[in-house]
Amino acid sequence: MSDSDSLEESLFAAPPLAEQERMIEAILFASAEPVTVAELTARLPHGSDPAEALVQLRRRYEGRGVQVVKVGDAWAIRTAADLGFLMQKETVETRKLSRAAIETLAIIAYHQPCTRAEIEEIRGVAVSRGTVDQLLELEWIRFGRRRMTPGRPVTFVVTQGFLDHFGLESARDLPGLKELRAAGLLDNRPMPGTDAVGDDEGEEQIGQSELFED
Amino acid sequence: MSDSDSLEESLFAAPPLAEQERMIEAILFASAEPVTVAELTARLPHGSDPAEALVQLRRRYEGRGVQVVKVGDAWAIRTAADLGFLMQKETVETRKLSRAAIETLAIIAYHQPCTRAEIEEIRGVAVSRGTVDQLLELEWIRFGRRRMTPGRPVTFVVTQGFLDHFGLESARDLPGLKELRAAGLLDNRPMPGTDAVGDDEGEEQIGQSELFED
Amino acid sequence: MAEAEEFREDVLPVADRLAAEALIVDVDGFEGPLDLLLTLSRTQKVDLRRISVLNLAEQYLKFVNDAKILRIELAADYLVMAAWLAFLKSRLLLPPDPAEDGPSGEELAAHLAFQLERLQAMREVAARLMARDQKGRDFFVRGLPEDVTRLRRVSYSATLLDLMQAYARIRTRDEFRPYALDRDSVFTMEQALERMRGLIGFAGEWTDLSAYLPQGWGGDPARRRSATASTFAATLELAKQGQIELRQDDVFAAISIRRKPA
Repeated sequence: MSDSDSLEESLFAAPPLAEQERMIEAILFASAEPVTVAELTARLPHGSDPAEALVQLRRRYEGRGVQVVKVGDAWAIRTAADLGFLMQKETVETRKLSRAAIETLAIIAYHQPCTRAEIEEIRGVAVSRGTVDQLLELEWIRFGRRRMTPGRPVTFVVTQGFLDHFGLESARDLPGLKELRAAGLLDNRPMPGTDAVGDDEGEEQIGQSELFED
Repeated sequence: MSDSDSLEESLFAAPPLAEQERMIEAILFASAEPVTVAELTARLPHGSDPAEALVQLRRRYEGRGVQVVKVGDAWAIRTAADLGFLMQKETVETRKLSRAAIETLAIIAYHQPCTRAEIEEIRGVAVSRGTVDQLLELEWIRFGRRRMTPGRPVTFVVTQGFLDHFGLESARDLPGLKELRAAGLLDNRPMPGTDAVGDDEGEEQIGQSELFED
Repeated sequence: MAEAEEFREDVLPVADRLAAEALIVDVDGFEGPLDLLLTLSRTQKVDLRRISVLNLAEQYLKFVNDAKILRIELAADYLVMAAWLAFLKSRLLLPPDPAEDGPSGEELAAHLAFQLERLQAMREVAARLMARDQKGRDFFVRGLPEDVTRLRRVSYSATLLDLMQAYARIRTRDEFRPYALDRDSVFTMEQALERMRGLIGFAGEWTDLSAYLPQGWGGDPARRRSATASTFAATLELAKQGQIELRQDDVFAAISIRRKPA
C-alpha cells in the first residue's frame, strides 16, 4: 500500500468497529424489511465492514430476548423463538366502527342517560338491535336506570372503558356545539332551504346500511 | 418459612429476573408503540416485576444503537438520536406545523390544563380554526377536565403521543420548565383591575401540581 | 424621562428607521397586536424586564398612525390595542387622580411587560421543543413490529374526532329541522312490518311493491323515500321469515312481492 493510499484512508477513516455495530443495530431495528450486507455497506460510512460488525452484533444478542437472524441473504432482528408465546396479544385486528354505531354512541355520550326512542328521535332513523349490541359488547355503553315514564324504558350511559378509549376524564368534558363549531367541525352545515334533498338521501342511506349491517 | 411454603412458592415462582428482562426486551422490540408497565405485568408470567427488570434492561442498552426509553408511564425502544443521519430511508415526512400551531402546542404543554381563552390571552390573538384540530389529529393534545369557572370551558392537555414524539419521559422534563416557573412566567396573572375568579386560581394550582406529579 | 425618550426616537439611526418602515409593509406578517408589540420592543435593544412601556406605547401608536396615512386597513384588534395603549399612555403621563379607582398606570404597564415577556418566553421554549430530537426524524421506532398470529381479536376503533364529527353531523342536520317534522316524514321499519303483516294475507299475486306504500306517503319525495325504504326492508324481513317471495326482473326494475304459496 502506497503512502498516498494510507493518507486517503485516514482522511475517510471508518468509525471503530463498535460504532459500526451500533449503526447496524439501529438500522436493523428501524427497517421494515431485512437488510442485505450490500445495503448496509451503502448506508454505513465509507470504509466500514458490516460483515465483521454483524458477526459481533449477532454474538452480542445470543441468548437475549431478540436475535439477529439471517433471512435469505439479508439480516433482521427477530423475537427469540422461545418467547413467541409473549406475542399472542400483539395481534389485534382493528375495524372502523360503522357510521350508525358511532352516531348512536355520540348521542348516548352527549345525552346520557338516553333511551332508544330518544336516540331514534335525534338520529331520525330506527336504531337496529345489532348496533346497540355491538356497543354493549365493546363495553362502551351499559344499561342505566330505567326511565320513570310509561313503559319504563331502559336507558343507556357510557362506561369508564369509553372514557379511557377516547381519552376523556368525564363525558361532561366533551366539547359542546359551540366549541365544535369553533374547532371547525361544524363546517359543512346545510343552509336552510338548500340541498334538503341531498341531506335526506344521506339519511336514507344511513338507515339502509344500518338495516343490513348485521 | 416452612418447607411447604417454599414448595408452593416454587410452583408459582416468577421466572428469574434475567429471564424477565429477556421477555420485556422481546415485547418492547416487537411493539412500535410504548408499552405500559401495567401491560407488561399482564403479559409476563405471574409474580414478575417489570419495574425492576426494566431498570436493568435500560442500563444494558446504554450507549448502544437502540435505547430503552421511558414515555410517561410506558416504555419503548427507540434508535439512538445521534444515528438519525443513517435513517433517511425511514424518515417520515411530517406535515409542517404553522407557527401558530407550534406556539399553541407549547402553551398547552407548559400551561396544561389550558383553556382556549388562556391560549388566546397568552398569544394575544384568536386561535384559528383548525389549529387545535390539527394538534388533536396528531394526537399530541387531548381534552382534559373542564375548568370549574363560569362557562365550564374545556381544557387541553398533552398526550403520551406528544411525550413519545419529543422523546420526553414526562411533562416535567419539558425544556426550560423550571426556569419559566422560577421567573413566574407560568403564573396565571390576571390583568390588574379585572377580578380574578377564585375558582380559577385553585384550578391553576391543580394544573401546575399535576404537571409535577408522577 | 418621557421627553428624553421621545428625543431619542428622533435621532434613531437610519437603519432603525428603515426597519420601522419595513414593519409597515409587513403588517400581514404579524400574529396580532401582542406580536407586533414584541417586535417593536426589540428596537429598544434592552432586556424585556427593563423595557420602557411608555416608549413602546408611543411606537405602537405611531405604527397605527403611519398605517392610517398609508391607508393600510388594520384589523379591529390592532385598533383596540391602540385605544388601550393611548389610555395607558395618559395614565402614565398624568399625575394619579386620588379620586379615581382602578389600577395605576404602572400596574397596567407592568402587566403589559409581563405579557410580552411571557409571549417571548413561550416562543423560546416552543423553539427549544421543536429543536429536540423528534420521532420519525431523529430517532425511530421498530420498523417491523412483529405479530405472531395465534390469537385474533377484533377491536373496533373510533377516535374522539370521529365521535365529535358524528355528533356535529347529527346536530347540524337537526338545527334547521325541528324534531316534530322529522318524525312526520319517517316511516319506521317497525311500522312498515306491522302494516305488511296485515296486508300479505291478500297478496296472492305478484304485486308491485309501491302498491304497498301507506296512504299519504306517496306524494312528498322525502316521505315517499322513507316509506319505500322501510317497506322494502320489511319485505326482506318477511321473506327471511318465509312468509313472502320477492322478485325483481332486472337491475333497478320494479320489485314485486307475493305471499309464499302454501
